[in-house]
Amino acid sequence: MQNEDMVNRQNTKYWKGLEERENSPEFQKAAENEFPEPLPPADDPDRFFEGKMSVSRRSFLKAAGFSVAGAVLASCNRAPVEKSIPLVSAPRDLVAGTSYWYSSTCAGCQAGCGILAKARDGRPIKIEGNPQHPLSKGGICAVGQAMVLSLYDSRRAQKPLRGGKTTSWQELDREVISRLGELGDDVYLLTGSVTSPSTRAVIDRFLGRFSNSAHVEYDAVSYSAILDAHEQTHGRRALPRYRFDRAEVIVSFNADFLGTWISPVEFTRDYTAGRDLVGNPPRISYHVQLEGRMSLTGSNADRRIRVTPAQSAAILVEVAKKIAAVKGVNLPAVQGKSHLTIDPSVVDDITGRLLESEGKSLLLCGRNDVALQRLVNFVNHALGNYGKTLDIAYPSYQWRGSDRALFGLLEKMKAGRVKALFIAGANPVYNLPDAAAFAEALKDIPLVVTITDHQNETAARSEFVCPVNHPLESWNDAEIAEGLFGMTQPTIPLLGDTRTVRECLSVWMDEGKPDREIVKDYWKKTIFPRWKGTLSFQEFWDQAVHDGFVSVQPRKAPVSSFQLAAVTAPDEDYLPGNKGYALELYQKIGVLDGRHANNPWLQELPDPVTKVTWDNYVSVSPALAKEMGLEEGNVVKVSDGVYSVELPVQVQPGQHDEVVAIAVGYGCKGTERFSRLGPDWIEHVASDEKLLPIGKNAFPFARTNGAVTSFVSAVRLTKTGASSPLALTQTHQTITVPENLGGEARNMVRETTLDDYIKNPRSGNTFEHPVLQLWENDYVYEGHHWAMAIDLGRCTGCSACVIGCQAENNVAVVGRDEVRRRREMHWIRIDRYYSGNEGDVTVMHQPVMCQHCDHAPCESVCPVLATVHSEEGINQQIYNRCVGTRYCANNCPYKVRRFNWFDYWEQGRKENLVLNPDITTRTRGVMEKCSLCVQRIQEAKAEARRHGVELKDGDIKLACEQSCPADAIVFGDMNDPKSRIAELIQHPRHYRMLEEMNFRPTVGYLTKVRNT
Amino acid sequence: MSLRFSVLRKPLIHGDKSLAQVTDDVARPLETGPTTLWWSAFIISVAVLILGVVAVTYEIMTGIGTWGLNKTVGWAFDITNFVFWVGIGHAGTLISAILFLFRQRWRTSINRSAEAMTIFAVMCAGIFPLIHLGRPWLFFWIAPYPNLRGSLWVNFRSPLLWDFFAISTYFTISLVFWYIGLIPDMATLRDRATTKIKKVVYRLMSFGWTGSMRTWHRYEVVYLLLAALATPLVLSVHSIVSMDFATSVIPGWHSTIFPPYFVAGAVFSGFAMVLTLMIIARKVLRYEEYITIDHIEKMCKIVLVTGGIVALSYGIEMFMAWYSVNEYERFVFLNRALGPYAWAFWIMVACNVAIPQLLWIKKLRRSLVTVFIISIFINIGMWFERFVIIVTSLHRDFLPSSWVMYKPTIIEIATLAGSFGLFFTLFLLFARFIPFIAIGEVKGVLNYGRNAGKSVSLSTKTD
Amino acid sequence: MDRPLIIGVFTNEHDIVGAVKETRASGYNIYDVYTPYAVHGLDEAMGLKPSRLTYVCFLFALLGLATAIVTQFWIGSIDWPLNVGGKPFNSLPAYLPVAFELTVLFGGLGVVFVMLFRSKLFPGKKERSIHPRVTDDRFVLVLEVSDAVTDENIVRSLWENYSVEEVSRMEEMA
Amino acid sequence: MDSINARVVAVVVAIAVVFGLVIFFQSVTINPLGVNTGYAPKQPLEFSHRLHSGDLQIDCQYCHVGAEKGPHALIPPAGTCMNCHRFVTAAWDKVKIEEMQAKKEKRDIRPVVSPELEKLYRAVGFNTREMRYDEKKATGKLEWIRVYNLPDFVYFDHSRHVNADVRCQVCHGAVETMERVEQVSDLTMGWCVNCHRDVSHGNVPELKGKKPSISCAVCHY
Repeated sequence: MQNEDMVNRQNTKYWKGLEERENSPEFQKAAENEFPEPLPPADDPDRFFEGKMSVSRRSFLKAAGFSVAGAVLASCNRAPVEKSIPLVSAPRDLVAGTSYWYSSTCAGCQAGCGILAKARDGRPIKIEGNPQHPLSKGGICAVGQAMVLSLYDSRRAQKPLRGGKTTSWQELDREVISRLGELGDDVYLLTGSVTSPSTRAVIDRFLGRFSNSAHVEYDAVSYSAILDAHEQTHGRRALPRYRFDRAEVIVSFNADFLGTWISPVEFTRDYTAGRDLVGNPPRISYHVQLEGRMSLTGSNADRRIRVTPAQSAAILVEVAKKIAAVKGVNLPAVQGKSHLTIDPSVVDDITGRLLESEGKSLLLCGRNDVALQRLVNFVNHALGNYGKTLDIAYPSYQWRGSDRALFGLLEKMKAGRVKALFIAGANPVYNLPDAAAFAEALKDIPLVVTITDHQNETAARSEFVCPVNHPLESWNDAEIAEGLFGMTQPTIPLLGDTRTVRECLSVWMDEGKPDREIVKDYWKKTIFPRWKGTLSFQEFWDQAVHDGFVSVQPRKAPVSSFQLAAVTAPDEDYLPGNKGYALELYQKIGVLDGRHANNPWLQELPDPVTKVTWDNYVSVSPALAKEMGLEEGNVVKVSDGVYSVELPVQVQPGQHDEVVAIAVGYGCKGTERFSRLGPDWIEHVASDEKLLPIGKNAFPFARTNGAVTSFVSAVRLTKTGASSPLALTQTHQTITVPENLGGEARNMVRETTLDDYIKNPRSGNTFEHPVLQLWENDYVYEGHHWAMAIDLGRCTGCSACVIGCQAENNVAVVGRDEVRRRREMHWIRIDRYYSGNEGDVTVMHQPVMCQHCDHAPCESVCPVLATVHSEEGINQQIYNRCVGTRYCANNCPYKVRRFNWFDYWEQGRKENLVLNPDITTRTRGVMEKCSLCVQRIQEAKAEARRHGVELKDGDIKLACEQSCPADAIVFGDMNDPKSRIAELIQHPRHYRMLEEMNFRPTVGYLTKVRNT
Repeated sequence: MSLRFSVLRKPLIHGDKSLAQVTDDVARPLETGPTTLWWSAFIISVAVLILGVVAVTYEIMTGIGTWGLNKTVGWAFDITNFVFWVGIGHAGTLISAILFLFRQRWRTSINRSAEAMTIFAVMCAGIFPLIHLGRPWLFFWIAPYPNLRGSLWVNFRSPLLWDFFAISTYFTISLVFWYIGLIPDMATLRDRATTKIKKVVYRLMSFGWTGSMRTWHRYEVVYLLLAALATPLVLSVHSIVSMDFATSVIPGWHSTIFPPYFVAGAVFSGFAMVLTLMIIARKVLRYEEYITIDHIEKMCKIVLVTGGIVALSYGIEMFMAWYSVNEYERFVFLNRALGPYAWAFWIMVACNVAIPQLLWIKKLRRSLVTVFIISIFINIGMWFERFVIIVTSLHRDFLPSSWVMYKPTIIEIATLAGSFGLFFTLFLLFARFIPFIAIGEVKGVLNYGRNAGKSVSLSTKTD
Repeated sequence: MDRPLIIGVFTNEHDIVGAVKETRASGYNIYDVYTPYAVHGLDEAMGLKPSRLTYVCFLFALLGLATAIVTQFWIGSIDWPLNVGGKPFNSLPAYLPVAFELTVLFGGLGVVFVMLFRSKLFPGKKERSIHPRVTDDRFVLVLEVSDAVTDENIVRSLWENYSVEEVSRMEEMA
Repeated sequence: MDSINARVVAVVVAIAVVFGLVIFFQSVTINPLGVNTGYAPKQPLEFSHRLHSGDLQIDCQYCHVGAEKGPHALIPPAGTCMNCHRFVTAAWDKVKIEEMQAKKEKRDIRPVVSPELEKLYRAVGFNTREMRYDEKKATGKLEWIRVYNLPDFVYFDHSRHVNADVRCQVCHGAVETMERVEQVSDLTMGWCVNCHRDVSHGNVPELKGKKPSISCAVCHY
């Protein structure tokens, strides 16, 4: 471990943990004072941010000289009397107004990426990736970064409920314990995948006290089939650990591994590590994606083949057959007639590529179908990929759900054989395929306890509701992969009257230990002994808390030899001949399976491919839209015969003509509060007149055969005649202008093929144009000259940077109606362009933020000097000087300036606690834009000066750069010849947008190279 | 002044007016009570003005978001209206200054009202840059004044700052020019005043004018100087307004042809508005003998000439876009003609290029109804010209990812309507309280083209 | 106004021009002429010298120009040079519009104010009415009673050639 | 008469317009004359900087901690006062007089507590009779009035200045001579910028060689 490096990093301070300080009376005092009064509960559905802060709380913040979110910009007529009430005794070692970093583990999904939480004056305000973490390696996705906002969600469950009424923990505990005592057995615990080993231990102890008890884990969007398939072919029910960095050929059937599949940050890091043309030696993998809808992963593929679910199954079968034939393996179960309905050369090509790179290839399938997954296992096995590009002997524990167990539990419930059901971290009433049956069965269970963060559908049907801590308030741990444990530490005292699952169960067992002690004890007993080091347990623990993870000796799991007999042909279901359209359910990158539906940052995050915010919708191919006479926004009814929803249509180039796609995770209870979100004015349009939740629930379209849940279904579409315009952030989809207006392609995005690139590194980037200069001498930047380069070859479009920037720079959420009016505020956007015909399209993702032109057109037009250049080449925007002519935005060729059309900020919202106090919140009527995180530059310079050292390349990481899982963004001083940025500027792939115009942007791009 | 050739010329003022008649005729509307027609027009105008005031108040209270603008189209109705009104405001000063320098004596019948129109139009125009600010209460930051910010000045490179100077100078000089012309007439009214209040007010406004020739002598020099100053000024104002666009980098805006193109357009639209107003006013105020059909025809000719320049500019813009081989420039013009806002472009072409060609026909030029209709079309067309330039250039610029559509909100439409309400309210008040025709100047040209046999006869003197 | 005045009222511009010429030719000093509009040729007939207001205007315009240019250069390069769009701190072309506008503004306002000052015109000034119809349709020639002109009758005959409507003597101005 | 009336009207109108404008600007903008130099509010207890900082020469940062490490120079927690005032309850001469008095009256020395310090003790719950903390009685409240207020759109970092060897007195004046602290700098942008300029130009001898920037984004972001 590089602890020294970490400690020495100038602008980050890692805390060993809160405990030392927590134990001091001063800190206890401070902690109590932090929230001296309970925040009022939220009950007004029309308002979304509402927890009003009491006066005493504000005074408290002022007390330590805290600037409360810098929210008030103007309108101080007479300077008000500012009072300061210092603490009676201040916490030691805490410098007000400076940031402290705590390492922890992300709980945005089960992938367990390492994070650093930046706490300022006692409250976490930013989450970043932990660069030391072996899996995520400093990357972090949009969801992970948005977790900090959900901490301050005013609608988060705060108090235990009984029958819908607030109760106390004592009463709830008493009642639950006595009821459990009466019921005796048939106690079940239903959870999502539990990655925390200490929690699992407590669960085991808890359930061990009852006969006929079981812990059922399921994931709403399930990976059960992969686990089941490995159980059958390798004798071990686990997820293999995929190593995309080692794969030279990647063949993915519907697996959106760069977007939402299993562990997208880890996979993006590894995937882009395998596609590095700047590194030495340069390398690039070959990636084929076969899919029906256009996924983020498909949009990055070197070759993308549009297939229906049935076709993809058929192709997979043919690939398996061919490889079996080449390898001389007899696969009787998959012999027989080919169901292939597309050009067989596809199969030959895939097979050929795979066989060329035996042991360095990777075949994936995103379908939750055991038979398909067994075929995948077979192919990977036959190619010798196990142990190389994927590993089942040292598996991953990120997802553990079992659909079979879930349906078993449902059967027991229906049969009345469940007396007590505890539901934690799951919302089955919302996300089960047969949720209605589950809800019905729930009624007959004598004791239902839900442990939840929000008053969701399931909680509404439970007698007891236990509010759960936010991960940033909790101690926790996670077993992410074999030998790798993540550590979660609290970064703020509890905001509500909440407990972790572990704590609840422990109390109900009457173990009476604080949560941290439970975790610590578990680590002492179970993990510390596996660690081959010389530290004492306390030192080991301290180091784990400090690092946020610990790697111990991995234990090789017993894996059986490959069970060829288990490999069978896929279900008939997938084979051609289905009627209607194939519906593919998928997760959007923001709200995932609905668990983040309460997070407005993620709701407003444009989908990386469709660029739609605040909605789910029916994606159809352009040909299908034409055939049905549909235009974008037209509402269609989608029905599978049992369940139907009405949703607007989104026309998706590159989608298969027989496939429609709907995202799950929408229509959740609680999201009604967003329907009127945004400035209220005369033409404001609510997302739904009846103030219904955002989007529609698509989980009921999932089907189950009792063993696994399938997220593919057959549906019919009917036009309704209604229309509901989508909130899009990009409406022109191509880099070419319309055919009747010239049809030429513009050169803002540049790409080339690998072959051309090898012949000429400047290929695709040869645009030359004489640049004319009106005046002789340019401004000379003597000190630093900040610049940025974005490698389009690495950028996958995952949008982590968008949220990173939003969190860092207090970017306002504007709501669906404002986005629909094209007024989103994101300082960084990711432009997505299609090229090719509408059917088979290739996709480019291009992050665009302020380009910080040295000849900035915006600057010369501002009448009041509200935007001028700094001595270090930054295009500064001075909010308090801006009068709001919007001339700069008009004159910006990149359209990166964002205007505050309304007052988007409201004082007194609990959510405002997430604001970065270093940055002002902009009032209405002023322009804003990317500042190159100038606060970070200033802070780094001050920090260097405080230590009397020179600023080094890499000391300053901008919010977008830091979060990028693909490491596509590089920032630095281009006056420093040894810096990475100076090197990249010299790279033959480097170009600048519109360079012929002589704007001299300091933000540049590197040509994308496709391996075709 | 060569009156002896005047037999070859037609009189400028019909009806063989005597000096006193002129005074009576012009003063009549001010001295009689307002007519029902005036009242109804006034009430409608004020109602529309109030609508506009409500809209603007709402906008300032709530935010610019109440307009249909977005991240790509940062200006639309606001600056369209601004340029439109500034354009309208060009005819008055042109008539009073340039035609004065060119010794076009027929200008005397219309210069007062045209100048008033200019001032009101510039007032309407000036409101838009003010209310289009995100923080209009800080508008004074655009003025360079010493301050406590280390003296943070303003950006003298910004065309908006030039605008600030140009518009305020233009307004000031126009107002002064107009008022200087008004002083003798105010004295006339003062001397005719029958009520005490009128007497007080007109005395206040007439600056103690006595008609002394010594004053007239200086007055004439100042008038000439102001005309000489206002002539380049009037050309500079719209040139500078055009630089808001021309100095930018946006294709469709960034064009060196803009200054003359805008000035011609401004004169074109200004005269159209003058025609619209005069055709009504001469009828309602019974000034047919002062604002004669010859006046109308002459103005039509100016409209024809400036319209021709405008049409030529459209053509040259298109040609240069093609000739430049600049893909962005070409695209913008194709997009104007064939893109989603093609309807606006074709309205513009129809109204500004096609319809005014009818004025080649003398019969139509001298037909009040046709001229009135054509002038309305030109007004509409010139509004759309600015809309086309602003919105179609912005809505699809360099990066296709940022392309958007713009749609006005009711607040914007109400604001536009309100500006017309303000304009007509002011104009109606002007027609009620201030001599519509420059009495002193008309008297000076009364003899022009008169028959030598008349009593107010020719002098044998030549000068 | 200490001395009494002799007033001749005419009804058209030719008469007044003629009368003025004649009166001056007869060696009388004309006190002033009052007309409803600026009668061309009358200033020459009265022998008024060309006004120096043109120079005033020029000086004011020059002042405006200098103010604008000096201010802009001083601000741009001395007081607070700022890097605006990478452009040179001083660029004359960018300064021209403001310079031009200030030239016109100073010139125009300056000359108007000087004219008003010289002519002693200001808002609300009480006018000295020589004849109630002088702002309507009468042209009034005014002589000061002096050694040469002691009586209105001296000039009456002179003026009757020009159809003088009325000749009177006024002790002092109203 | 008439013209006099007119003049009166004109004057009244002019005054009304000016007055209206003043009201307008006052109500919608930051007071353009919002310079609070000389602001010396009465504090909850009469703390004398002259005594502590001047006579006793206590370092500024003993109480106002954090100024060299972070953006804020904190108003000290009452605990900092108690470091000394646990022992020092009144002025030395007062204590001496009581001692003599007690000696004279042949009684036990009564604790002498200055009425100002009494406020401090109430806040922290310090029982002066027994000289120990009684935390239950702590009111915790000493509402100090901030003297130096900057608007939120300015980012000011004490540590950057302290580490650049700018003495506290440069901005805060001779606090060690002030009985009650008074704002001496006007805190306008011009004041900031001109100091930065002066230092850059080498006009401030003690800070020669430093080059503080006057780029906007040094303070505004």
